[in-house]
Amino acid sequence: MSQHDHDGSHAHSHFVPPAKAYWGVFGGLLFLTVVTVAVSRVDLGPFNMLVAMGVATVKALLVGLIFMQLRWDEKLNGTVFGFGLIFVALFFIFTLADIFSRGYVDPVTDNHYLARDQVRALEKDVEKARGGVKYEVGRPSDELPPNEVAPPAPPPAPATEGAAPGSEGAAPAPEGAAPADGAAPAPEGAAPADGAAPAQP
Amino acid sequence: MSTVVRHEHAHHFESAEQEFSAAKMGMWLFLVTEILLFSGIFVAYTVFKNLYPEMWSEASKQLDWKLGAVNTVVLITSSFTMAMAVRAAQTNERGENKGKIVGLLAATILLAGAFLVVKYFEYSHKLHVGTLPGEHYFFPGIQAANAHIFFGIYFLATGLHGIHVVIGMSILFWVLLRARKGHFYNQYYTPVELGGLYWHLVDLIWIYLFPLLYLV
Amino acid sequence: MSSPNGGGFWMPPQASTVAAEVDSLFDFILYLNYFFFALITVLAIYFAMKYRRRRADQEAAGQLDHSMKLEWTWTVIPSLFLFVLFVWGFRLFLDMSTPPADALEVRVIAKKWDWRFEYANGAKTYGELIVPEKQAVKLVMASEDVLHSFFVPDFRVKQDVVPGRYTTLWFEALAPGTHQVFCTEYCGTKHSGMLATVTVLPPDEFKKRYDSGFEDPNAPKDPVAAGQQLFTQRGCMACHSVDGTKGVGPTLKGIWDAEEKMADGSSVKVDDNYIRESLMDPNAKLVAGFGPVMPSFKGQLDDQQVNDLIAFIKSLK
Amino acid sequence: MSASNSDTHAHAHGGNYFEAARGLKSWLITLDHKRIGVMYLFWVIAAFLFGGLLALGVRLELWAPGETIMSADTYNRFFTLHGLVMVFLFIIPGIPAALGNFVLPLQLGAKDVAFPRLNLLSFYIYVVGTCMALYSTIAGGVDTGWTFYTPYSATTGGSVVMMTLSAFILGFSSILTGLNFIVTVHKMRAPGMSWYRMPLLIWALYATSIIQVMATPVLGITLLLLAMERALGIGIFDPALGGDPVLFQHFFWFYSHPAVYIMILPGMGVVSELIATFSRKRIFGYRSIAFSSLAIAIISFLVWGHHMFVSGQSVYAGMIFSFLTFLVAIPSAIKVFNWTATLYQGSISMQTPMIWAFSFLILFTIGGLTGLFLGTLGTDVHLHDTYFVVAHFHYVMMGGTVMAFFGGVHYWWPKIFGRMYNEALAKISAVLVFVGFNVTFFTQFVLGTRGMPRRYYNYLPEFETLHKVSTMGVLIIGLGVTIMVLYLAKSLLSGEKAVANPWGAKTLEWTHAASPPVLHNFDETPVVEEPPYHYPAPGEESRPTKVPA
Repeated sequence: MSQHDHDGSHAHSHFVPPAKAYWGVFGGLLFLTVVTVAVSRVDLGPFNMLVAMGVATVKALLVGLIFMQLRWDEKLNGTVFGFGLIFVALFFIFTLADIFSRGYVDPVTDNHYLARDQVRALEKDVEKARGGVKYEVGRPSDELPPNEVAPPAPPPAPATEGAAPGSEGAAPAPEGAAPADGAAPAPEGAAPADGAAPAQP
Repeated sequence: MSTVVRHEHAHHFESAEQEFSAAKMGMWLFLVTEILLFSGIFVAYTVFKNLYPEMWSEASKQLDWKLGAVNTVVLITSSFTMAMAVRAAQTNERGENKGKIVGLLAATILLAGAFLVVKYFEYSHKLHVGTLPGEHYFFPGIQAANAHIFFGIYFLATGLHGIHVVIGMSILFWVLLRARKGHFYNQYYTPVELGGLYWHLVDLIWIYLFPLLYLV
Repeated sequence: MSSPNGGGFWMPPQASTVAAEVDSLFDFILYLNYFFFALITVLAIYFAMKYRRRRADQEAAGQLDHSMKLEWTWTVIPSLFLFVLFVWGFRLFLDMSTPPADALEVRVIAKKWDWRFEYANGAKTYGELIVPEKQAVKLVMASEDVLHSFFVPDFRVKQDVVPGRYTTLWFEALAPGTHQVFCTEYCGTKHSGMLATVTVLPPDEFKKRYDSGFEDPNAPKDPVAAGQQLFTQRGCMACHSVDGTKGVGPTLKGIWDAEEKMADGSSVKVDDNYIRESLMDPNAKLVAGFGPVMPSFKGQLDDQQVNDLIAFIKSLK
Repeated sequence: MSASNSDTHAHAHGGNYFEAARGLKSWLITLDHKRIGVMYLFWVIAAFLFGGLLALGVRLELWAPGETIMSADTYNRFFTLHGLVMVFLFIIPGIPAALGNFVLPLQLGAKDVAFPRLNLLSFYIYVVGTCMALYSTIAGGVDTGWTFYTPYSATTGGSVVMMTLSAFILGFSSILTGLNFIVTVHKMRAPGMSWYRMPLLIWALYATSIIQVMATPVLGITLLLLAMERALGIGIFDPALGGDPVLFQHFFWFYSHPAVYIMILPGMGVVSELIATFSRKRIFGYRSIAFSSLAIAIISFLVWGHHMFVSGQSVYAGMIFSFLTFLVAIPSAIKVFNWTATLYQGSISMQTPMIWAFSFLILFTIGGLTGLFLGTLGTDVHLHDTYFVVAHFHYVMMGGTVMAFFGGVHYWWPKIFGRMYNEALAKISAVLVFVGFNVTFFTQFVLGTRGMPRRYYNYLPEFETLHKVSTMGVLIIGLGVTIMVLYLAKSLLSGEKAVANPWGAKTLEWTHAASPPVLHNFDETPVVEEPPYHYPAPGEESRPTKVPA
């Protein structure tokens, strides 16, 4: 912690980086922008996002360390910035920890299924059971049937069309196609299956 | 040879050095709050990109990545001219660099203006085509449901960033006026440096926004 | 509220399998609280009296200002207690959020200010969940508008009902009885009126009523009385009054055959078609001065029930 | 000591900061942290009284089931406004901005905070935010609860957008105060004052400022998103448009849980000062209290999910948050044990500030302990969103922060205004508030465990007697607070003059500054040679404190 000094001297002992450093960073940033665009052309699957973020972080470090003179500055300002990034990371980690672990606990085997892979598996099964009719599970659905999907029994009761007030499709209309056993039906989801845009008010 | 206006440090500081390091730390704390402000949008982006993966890439294709790239280059250049302006102030002994400072600041502000002009074209194109947030969305071209969420986040992110560009321009204009009066020299250049830090942050945020929105 | 057993000064009666363990965990924390509270308060008051400042210039009797041994003990011991709480709490929570495979599934639909229960055989009950005793019941819940929360104090279970997705809750009632259901997530004007009851029946009686689709045996045959029962059961009285006072919706007193002025300036004579249409598509013709907040009852009222309601409205002079 | 020429303050040798400049204009454009602190103090107390009246309205309505004095909608607006006023207008700016602004530079031996202009800007942002909040109350009112949960807040009527923008603006006032304090503590300590010679109030305010700076921006973006939700319908939080309401709860509680530590940490700082001063004893475990403040500040960012155990959050996220919640309970427990240990072998005088400190100690202990029920997953399912939660957070916020705030006001009153108050009346009002508080809120614990849900306008007859008892308690609190306001007002007008160090305290604002202090706080910058709260051990002679005339 910088104890303020008593000499009250007016000289700023700050190191002034050479102009060459700025030109170098400027060139580096332009080059990396080209790299970012080029890499985004190549489809690397999930790695696309990783690489894009990696390149952006390198650019950010260049700007931060040299343009913003963090490298030659008091260590305190760097730690302040670091703390800020730590708290941003906390925000990301815990929120996504919840969003992605919203699978369900399978009653029989008591182990936990992540929502993502289960949704894809279910959609294929239901489509197969329905003879190819496209089926899309609604938004962050919570309860999903366990692995085997019984062919949807003909809806015993008239498919209750619980149309909601206000914008259409708010109510998940409980599909008659609920698999018979204990698990909850795949929710129709708020947006109707046909993916139409929300009704214009 | 224009002279330089001597700077007197404020009464409650012991020395100019203490005043300078306090101002700098204060600025860095403020930059952290800006980053946390934008972090909310980045978390929303990540959540909805993973909830609607197909819609996300489909909607992102509606954005013109070339304009995005141009804007990135514009902002990087303005960040460069800003850094050079700060350097000019730091090495300004008796006012000989004043012209350079004013010129570089003016260049930065002009580049910022160019960024906003490009943004204006992008927005007006979207208004025309219909890729707008929420209830105003009427673009027929996307099959996936809820594409309006992508454009909601797009307009939020670039809109908030745009507002910060405008704020940055007005700060730099104020710094430019003071530079013309010869306030900045190697013993006192705090406003130029703090304006520079703010501007570099605005560029930093765009460096992340560009790949996330345009190239996904 | 017939209560088989359990409950005491703090807790309501224990009416579900999980209630007993929740109460024992609660009691464990309670005794922990009594102990630590007594420790702090007695020590503080004792020190305050023993070391009372008698003379104005009296200095402290000692300046002990740290002791690692003491500080470690009062860090480690509470941490152990806390870890026990965490493990016990989490194990219990896992049981409470994992419905057994053979649970009877009932779908719960919450909407602004009342509950609807739909059973596997398509039977529907309003404001009353009927379940068999000693069998796990799994509620699959969804909301039609805003957040609600299904809370049965006697069963110690609660789960928010989130629109746009399903959340689940399960319990197993110990003995026949009726238990109060509350909505515990703020949902607007009648949040405090959004009540329901859980009726636990012996298995055979439940079977009989379940197969009969829960027709209320002593349902009034006369249309006006049946209409009135529907009027209260389906939550119409939450917004429409019958005594002339203006509520969230227009009053229905003397509305039959009257000319109602619509929001768009036109006026409509209140007759069968207008009431049927307002039930099925409420936003079609809005009465002037009222918002489009009425939920639609399409698919929830069969023709007989609509006629009963109309008969009841006719009787409101 | 020559005031530098570019300084706008009139130089006044010998006169205190009241006499340094006269007239309304000198108050409106003051850059003096003491005047800004005083202005905040009056606004914050006014906000507390307004919030208290709202609470009285809520309790009177709950006197009996059914409609007692207001309709359901009015009741919903009453409890929402009670929440918003108490949280954003009273308890968050309360100790940091009102007492902190006045005391922090004095305790650090500095002439002012690092950025006086930002300090004044922070005050005016607070004023604008307050006016917007009051305007939105008149222009349609808000009935969403102070938590603004979507989709209700996104679809209901009333001026929700205006209220969210006022909370958004009030957030900046909090950020600026936090930013100012962090830089002041780092850069402007008196010579000789190392980090371990700082008073514990400064540690607490420093930890609070970290939370203010790091958490409040997320509240800003959350409220901005909510405003966009209502204005453009972007559908991030509204499930009808494809959003996820639980995501809003994540956003909201990421700020709001650290915010409850913004509320309690300054209170802990004040209590550390009071207990040390009124037992004339070195604080027990100075470093463990200081580090537990920082620990609370950091860990408070990891635990917000315990507000959402039954909200549809996943089982595993619930587990993580429950474990971390117990982690944050430990530093608070350490502090309480240290305060109690400080009383050992002290010379304890039960003057008014100490009575408030004792009621803090007792009530905060209950508040903290009852938090264990809500942190444990098993019991939280039953107790969530019932009156048990209402009682818990009132025990921590009112039993904790408000008691500490009143203790601080009475402790620094002579230093701020240079006048003493009527000790007998002060003791009576403190006891009345303590008794009234317990009558009001202990009954709510019982209501909660028996299943009485929160935010209920109408309730079942079986809960009536407890509600009646709780409402009577509020009247006792009201009486206590009225007496306090009266004798404090009288003390302003005709209280007897206060000496520089009436309590024999060891911190700089008492030992080196007059009551009320001069414009630049100290005649010459104090030099710190001894550790904090360095009361003499038996046999040691006590060092005479150098106090200006």
